[in-house]
Amino acid sequence: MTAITLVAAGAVTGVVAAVFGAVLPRRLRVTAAAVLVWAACSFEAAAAIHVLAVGRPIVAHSQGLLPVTGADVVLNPLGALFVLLVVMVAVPATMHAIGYSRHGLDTRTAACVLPLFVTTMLLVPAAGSVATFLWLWEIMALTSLLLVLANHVRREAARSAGVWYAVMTHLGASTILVAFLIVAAGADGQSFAALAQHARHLAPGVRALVFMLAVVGFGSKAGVVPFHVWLPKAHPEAPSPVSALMSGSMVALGVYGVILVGDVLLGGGPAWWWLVVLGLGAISALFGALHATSSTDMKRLLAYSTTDNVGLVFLALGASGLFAAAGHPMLGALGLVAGLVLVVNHAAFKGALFLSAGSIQAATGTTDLDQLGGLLRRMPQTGALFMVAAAAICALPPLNGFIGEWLLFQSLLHGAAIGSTAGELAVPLAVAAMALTAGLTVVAFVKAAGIGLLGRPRTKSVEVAVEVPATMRLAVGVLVAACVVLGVFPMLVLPAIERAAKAAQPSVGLTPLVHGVNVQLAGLRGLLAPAELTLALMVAVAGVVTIRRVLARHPAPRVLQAWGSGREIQTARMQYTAMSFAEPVQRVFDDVLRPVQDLDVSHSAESRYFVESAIFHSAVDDAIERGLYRPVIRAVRRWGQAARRLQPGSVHRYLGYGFGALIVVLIAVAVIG
Amino acid sequence: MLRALWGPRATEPLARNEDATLGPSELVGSLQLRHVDAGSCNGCELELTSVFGPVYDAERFGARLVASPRHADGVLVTGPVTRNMAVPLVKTVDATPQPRVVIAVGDCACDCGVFRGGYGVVGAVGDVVPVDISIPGCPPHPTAIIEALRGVTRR
Amino acid sequence: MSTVSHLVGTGLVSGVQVVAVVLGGPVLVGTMRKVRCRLEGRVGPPVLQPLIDLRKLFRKQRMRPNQATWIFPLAPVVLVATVAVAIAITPLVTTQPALSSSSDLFVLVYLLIVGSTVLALAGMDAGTAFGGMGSSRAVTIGALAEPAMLVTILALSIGAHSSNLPAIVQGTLAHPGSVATPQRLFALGALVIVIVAESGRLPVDNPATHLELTMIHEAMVLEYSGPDLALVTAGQSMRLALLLGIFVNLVAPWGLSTSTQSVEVVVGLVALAAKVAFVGITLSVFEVFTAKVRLFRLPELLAGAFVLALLGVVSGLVVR
Amino acid sequence: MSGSGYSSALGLVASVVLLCAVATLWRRSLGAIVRALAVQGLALAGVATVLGIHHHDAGLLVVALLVLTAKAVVIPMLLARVVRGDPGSRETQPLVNVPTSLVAAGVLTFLAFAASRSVTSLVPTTAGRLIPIGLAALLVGFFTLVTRRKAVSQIVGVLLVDNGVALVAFLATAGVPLLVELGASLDVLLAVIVLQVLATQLRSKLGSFDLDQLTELRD
Repeated sequence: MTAITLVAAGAVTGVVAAVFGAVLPRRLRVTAAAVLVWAACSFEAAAAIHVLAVGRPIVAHSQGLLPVTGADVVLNPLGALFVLLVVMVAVPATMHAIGYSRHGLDTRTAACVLPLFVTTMLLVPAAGSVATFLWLWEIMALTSLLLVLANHVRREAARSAGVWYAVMTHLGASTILVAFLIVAAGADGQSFAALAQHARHLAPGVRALVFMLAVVGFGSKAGVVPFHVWLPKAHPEAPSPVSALMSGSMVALGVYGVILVGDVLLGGGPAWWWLVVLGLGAISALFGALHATSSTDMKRLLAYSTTDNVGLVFLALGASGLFAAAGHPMLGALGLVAGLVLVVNHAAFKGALFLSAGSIQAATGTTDLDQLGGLLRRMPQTGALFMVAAAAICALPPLNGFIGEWLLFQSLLHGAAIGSTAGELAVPLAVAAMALTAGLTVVAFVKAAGIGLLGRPRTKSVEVAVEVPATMRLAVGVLVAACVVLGVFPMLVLPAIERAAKAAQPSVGLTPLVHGVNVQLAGLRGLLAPAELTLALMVAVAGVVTIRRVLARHPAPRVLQAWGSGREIQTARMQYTAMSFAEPVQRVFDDVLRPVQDLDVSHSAESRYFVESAIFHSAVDDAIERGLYRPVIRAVRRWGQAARRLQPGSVHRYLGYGFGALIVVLIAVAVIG
Repeated sequence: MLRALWGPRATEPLARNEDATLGPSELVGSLQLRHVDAGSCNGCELELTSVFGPVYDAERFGARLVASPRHADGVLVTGPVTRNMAVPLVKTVDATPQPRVVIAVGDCACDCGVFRGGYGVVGAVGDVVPVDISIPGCPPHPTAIIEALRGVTRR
Repeated sequence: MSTVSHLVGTGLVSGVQVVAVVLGGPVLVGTMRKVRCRLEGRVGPPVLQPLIDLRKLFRKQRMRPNQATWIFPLAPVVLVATVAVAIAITPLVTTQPALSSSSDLFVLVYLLIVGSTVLALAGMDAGTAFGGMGSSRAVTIGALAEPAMLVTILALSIGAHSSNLPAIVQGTLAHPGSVATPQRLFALGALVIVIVAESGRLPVDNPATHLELTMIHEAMVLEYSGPDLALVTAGQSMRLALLLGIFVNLVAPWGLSTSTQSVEVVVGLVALAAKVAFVGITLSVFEVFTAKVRLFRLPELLAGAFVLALLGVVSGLVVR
Repeated sequence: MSGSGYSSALGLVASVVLLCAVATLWRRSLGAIVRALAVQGLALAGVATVLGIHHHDAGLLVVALLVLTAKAVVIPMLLARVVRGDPGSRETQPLVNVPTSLVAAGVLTFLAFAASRSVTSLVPTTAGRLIPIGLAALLVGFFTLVTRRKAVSQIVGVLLVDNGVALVAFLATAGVPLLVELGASLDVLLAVIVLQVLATQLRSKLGSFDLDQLTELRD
């Protein structure tokens, strides 16, 4: 059975899954759809692995499949990597969906659309022509929109989130369309290969325009500042498996789009393009991290941290292009590899985090950190998995996040002295942004884990929470296992990632990494031995535990109430809240976050020196949304009002408009002629 | 500055009477203390301050004040135990890991002193928690307190 | 030298380093306390007091708050273990410790971050008010210190074209002049501030405070007792000693052994002890004359460190 | 002296000049700010000395001596007297808070580096490559002048700019026209004296010398 049939089989299975999801009774539909999605995923994964193994792309064309243009399939190693990434998230997410289904996923629509969403995401990287790509892209956008709206009946917020997402994603899609059309205009045929051929002869200005349009369009899908506004609205409202899919894989496809246009179609560009990308990335990373630290809803926090991670990826892409433009293709390749590693890592731990947030929601009915607490005792496995995933996103060794940060830092470090002023100035600032982002990420996730999972439960519903069904735990466990494996044995996947990077930048002769057990930069001094490091850490932990056991006179601890400075009672309300935990960061960065705080104190009747009750409220809303989007929306509203005045409904007025238009046209003709 | 490092010190040398050995053997050489004011008139507090001040400098004998009873080996209790402080005192002593010593500082702590029979007074420290070492005096002289502490640290 | 014997040698040296720092860290802290007391005109506790305290703590009862989870007993272990690994792979007495190929400044920094992160989680595990307060402050300061730290690493690494610490140190040994370059001096200036912030010394954090509201590190560990507390304090002192060790070997790597021969290792040990002691005494003298900075003045301090590091990078680009 | 020694020494003193400029943004107490200025003058004299020794140029050494007396001794002493006038005076509320100013200083340094790339290519000498540092010191000084409120710190800002100019001049043309430099220092000296008188009078009138209070003199 040839590779292309695998791709086709995957697609067909996906559609079948959708049909089953639509027709089967409520009890079965999600499970059946999920199982079929796994089948589809395994088909596509097989095709992708084949491509990565042989290194040659799968190419096929079917006239009948799409009207007019026909469908082109070109699955090159780069696309294959992203297919595998989608598979890595989709399988656990659908597995989690089985247990999660009663939270809005077992409706006919949802059960039908979810498989379609996954299938389109599996196929987007395999699209070989503009038409095919845009078709799939649009279906992906539509299906994801429907899934975001899954709970719109119960939740008002879901509706507004849906509107925001719809607008952003379609603005993005239209810019992408324009970008492609500009290139396709003079090209023979609309396959990406033809476009790449033609793009070489385009004028620099046009190329730049195309690239910037693509960055805006795909950036809006990837959630880069200032196009990130839909993430913190959509993710909290969408069902958690959908959030995991959107944040883990759909966002990654936005990155894929940037690489596709920037490297594959346009074949790189001048330094300033990449400085723009790098700047966008740095700003997104910082902005996302800052808002993640000050969000009090777990899924909102995760959404902002998605912006932060994507920002780091863009930072890596920008650095890569910068170094390539400065005449260091090896460093460019290294940067690209770092970027791709960051994408893969993000898919692993962000998927795990969103899914475990979903488990917590299923168990307690909320994701508001200030209502959670003490969950690690009540949901030990989910809690432990969340802890590991949080450690991974904090880039703590020996987990996968650390590998990504290390590669990024190495590529920046060796790019620091490339001799181009732009690079030499950009690199230190990039390192600073990366570092501050990493630090703030630690704050955000120590908050999420500490407030949400540790300490005392803050509400009754949390107190009685119990562990979720095995499938949901297994789903999270798979992704967490991926985090660990990618962290300890990164060379299992790094060669494949290198091959993908090579497909994007074919000009690079050698590979940036020396193959072996350790992560070693080729031709540069930089080596990381994650396996040895892990071993050393394990030995050290074992050693310390034995030392404690041997030296301690009383090994068994005495369990008693926490030390409350001799207080008679201690309640959960005495604990730090998510808001108070983030307060120092908020105060340091209040110029950026601008928290809205108000304190109303009601004094007692007898004397104003006695306080009856004091209510403190603090909220951090998105400065970019407030400053950039709200005014636009208001303006549009005003235009709408103005336009209404033109339509009083009198026939004569309308005829008058027509007449006026005719006169104008005639004058224009007269002037031109 | 070098003069400050090697020059004369404000601390007075103190002779130790060797036969005074109090408290468990684990605490020899190192005694972390948590101070609880159970309702004192702050006379004893003043003496305690000077005990850990430069002149008497109990730190040179291995005694040190700490922030949490979890970190402490001994509880220094001053004053008679008032009603409000009874429970906190019990909790503090209970929160101090074994082996530990409870040291009653001053007459009030030993036997309520002038406050005996006061309406707000539960009783002496010994009536609320088991006391290992009592230091009489109103207030006790710093040397007396230090002698007791050295009895525990054997320094 | 055959690979096996080389492995054994490096392993042994790393063991020596770990033991030296485990025992030396408390002594360093004791020395710093002694100096402080002397400057205050008092006798002060003996230099070995911290070691005596540790011995006593191991003999005492362990206590665990009833709300706590497995994080609570795990945190001290992880803290000490990560610091120990960092010590083992750092060129403290020799330029060839075990795993020296991956003893990367970046790795070292993140190993230390692991310890502090787990400790911050443990601070919130008991569900008390002060624990959360300490954790919040600790992670905030960590986040603010990180840019300065990584840019410092960048400034130190550009010269050697690698962030591998042995490479940097050997470079310094080869060209002693490189210490006096402005880039190195700026970076080291930044590093001092970062070290003070990371090891919780004045003016960032007052390790001797008794008032919970002024605490940062202490507030996180209020719940620990007995052996666990011993591990936490040991971890803190090891961390301080390690950071100062890295610092002195970046400033003046002389005396550092370039092999794993026993004689050179002994020389290296003595040199390290002398250098670290000197820096530690200077630090504590400085501490006597400084007050703790308000929590919300800390950004100024750390921003200063950050700018120093940036200037280091720039002057590195200018002065070639 | 030897090439590498010369270049590193020159780089060192030059970067001390920049460091002092940054220190004026970092510290709040006016006394410390003035001390930073003094150290900067010292470093500037050091630059002149190093250049003089390297080029065996006695004139430069004389300039170094003059710079030392004017910028490292006389002017700081005058300013220190003004500060001593009201002890404990601090730059309490700068227009831009300290962390932001420090980050701004970093950015300004980068700007100077980027802007003077062309110049440095024109002057390929060791000294020429250090011009960015001088430019950065100048910019940071200007930033101090703009964002600080107290009269003293503004005077210091003026002097920082002057020192920056001097440093750039030294580095660009190893061996400045003596008179130019002297003239600059002298009129600044005059300015300082005038301002000191002003400041002293202001203090006697208004109690303190926060320049924003000058706006109240209108009516």
